[in-house]
Amino acid sequence: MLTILYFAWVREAVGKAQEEIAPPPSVTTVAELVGWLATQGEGYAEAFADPGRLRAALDQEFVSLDVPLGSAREVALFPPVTGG
Amino acid sequence: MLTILYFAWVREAVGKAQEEIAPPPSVTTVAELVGWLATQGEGYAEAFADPGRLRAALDQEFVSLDVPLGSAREVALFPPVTGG
Amino acid sequence: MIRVSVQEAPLDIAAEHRALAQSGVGGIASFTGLVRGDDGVTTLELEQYPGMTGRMLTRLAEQAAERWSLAAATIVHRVGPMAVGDGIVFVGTASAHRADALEACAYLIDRLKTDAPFWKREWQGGESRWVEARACDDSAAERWDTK
Amino acid sequence: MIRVSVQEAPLDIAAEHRALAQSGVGGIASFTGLVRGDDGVTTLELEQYPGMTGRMLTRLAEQAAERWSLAAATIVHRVGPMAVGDGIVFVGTASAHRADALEACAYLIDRLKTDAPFWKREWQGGESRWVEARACDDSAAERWDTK
Repeated sequence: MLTILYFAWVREAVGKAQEEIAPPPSVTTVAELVGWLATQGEGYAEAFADPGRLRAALDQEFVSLDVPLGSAREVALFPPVTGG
Repeated sequence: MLTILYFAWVREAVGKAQEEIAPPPSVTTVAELVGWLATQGEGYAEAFADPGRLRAALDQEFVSLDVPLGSAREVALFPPVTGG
Repeated sequence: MIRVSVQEAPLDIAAEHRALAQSGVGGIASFTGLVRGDDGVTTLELEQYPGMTGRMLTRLAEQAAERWSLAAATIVHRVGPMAVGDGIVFVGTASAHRADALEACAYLIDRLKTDAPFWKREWQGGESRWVEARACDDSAAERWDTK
Repeated sequence: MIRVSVQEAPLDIAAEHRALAQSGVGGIASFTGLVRGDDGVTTLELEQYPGMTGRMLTRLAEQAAERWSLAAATIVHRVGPMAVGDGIVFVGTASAHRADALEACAYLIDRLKTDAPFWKREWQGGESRWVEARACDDSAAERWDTK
């Protein structure tokens, strides 16, 4: 089971801030997770249609989308940060 | 008549903050004024013995010691500044 | 001494300066980011990734303290809704050398823009939009990599 | 908007920041110089060349406003006696671009050290000495000439 967190407009499109998910074994990278999430319903399709607009963190460390999920417990998906 | 202002340890050595002076006609530059002031008494000798330790302003603009006094009305003599 | 805070309370610039002055050194540099009222914006809202933000800000402050001679570094970032003119973020550095304080301060605000998980949303009355990331923020952050 | 003050009253950092924020732009950079307690110093005394100081500080602020995109610049310098930990000088800049605010702030404090007629005297109990100018301040000021 993965804990998945969504922030900003990704959270709004999905309609929730957090969920526990067990993706299929074929999903091994963050990009594959994004592709799979895009098939999970209308809000998901909207949030994950364009991976170029997304950024990710594994266990609270920024990663690029091509990295393996490995043994991560927490995946966060969100737009590029705009703080400061 | 020139108004001469002294600051910091120059003021303390001379023993006054300000005076009106009419230097002799041979005094045409700031350096010559400093040389002449050095002959005006014990405190003056101490204050003006080493022109390398002094800075000057003519009519409230910094100048190097070799500039002519010209038509300046106010000459200030002081150590290098240390504000900020 | 490093101080990091992610808070809903308004920034207290005088208190942050007083705390930095406790380090006893000669100079404090600071940068404060403010909510602009451009384009009819009435409220700015800041969302964070709780847990990750504090850790990333602490890491940035530690990196600055390794790179420059600092007696203290403070990063305070607000979250939640804020009004036009409010402070969003305060970065402060204390050093015996003013160039170190100023450069570390520039480093911290540049890196914070790209390395800390915050998201801005602008409200104009009842309408809102998420602020887009700016390419110039990426290049400002990257200039510290090539030094 | 340029604000220059040479005053005996303590620096009010919060009030200076509020005034800079009135300019409506997104960022404020500041540098505050403090009285250090090194070598047993108990009091610092600042002497000025009245009349010339205000004019030189105004000129520096104007030069910064020509060189960088600034919405506001503030320079406040204290004179008279001050205690360890007190602020001696506050330089603040407001700009839509944070790099402009930070660079202009660095420029102002560097130039102020060599271009404004102030003299520092340190007291250790009943003994005092005039602070000597530092060569590194001259080179810090000159780096802005060659850019």
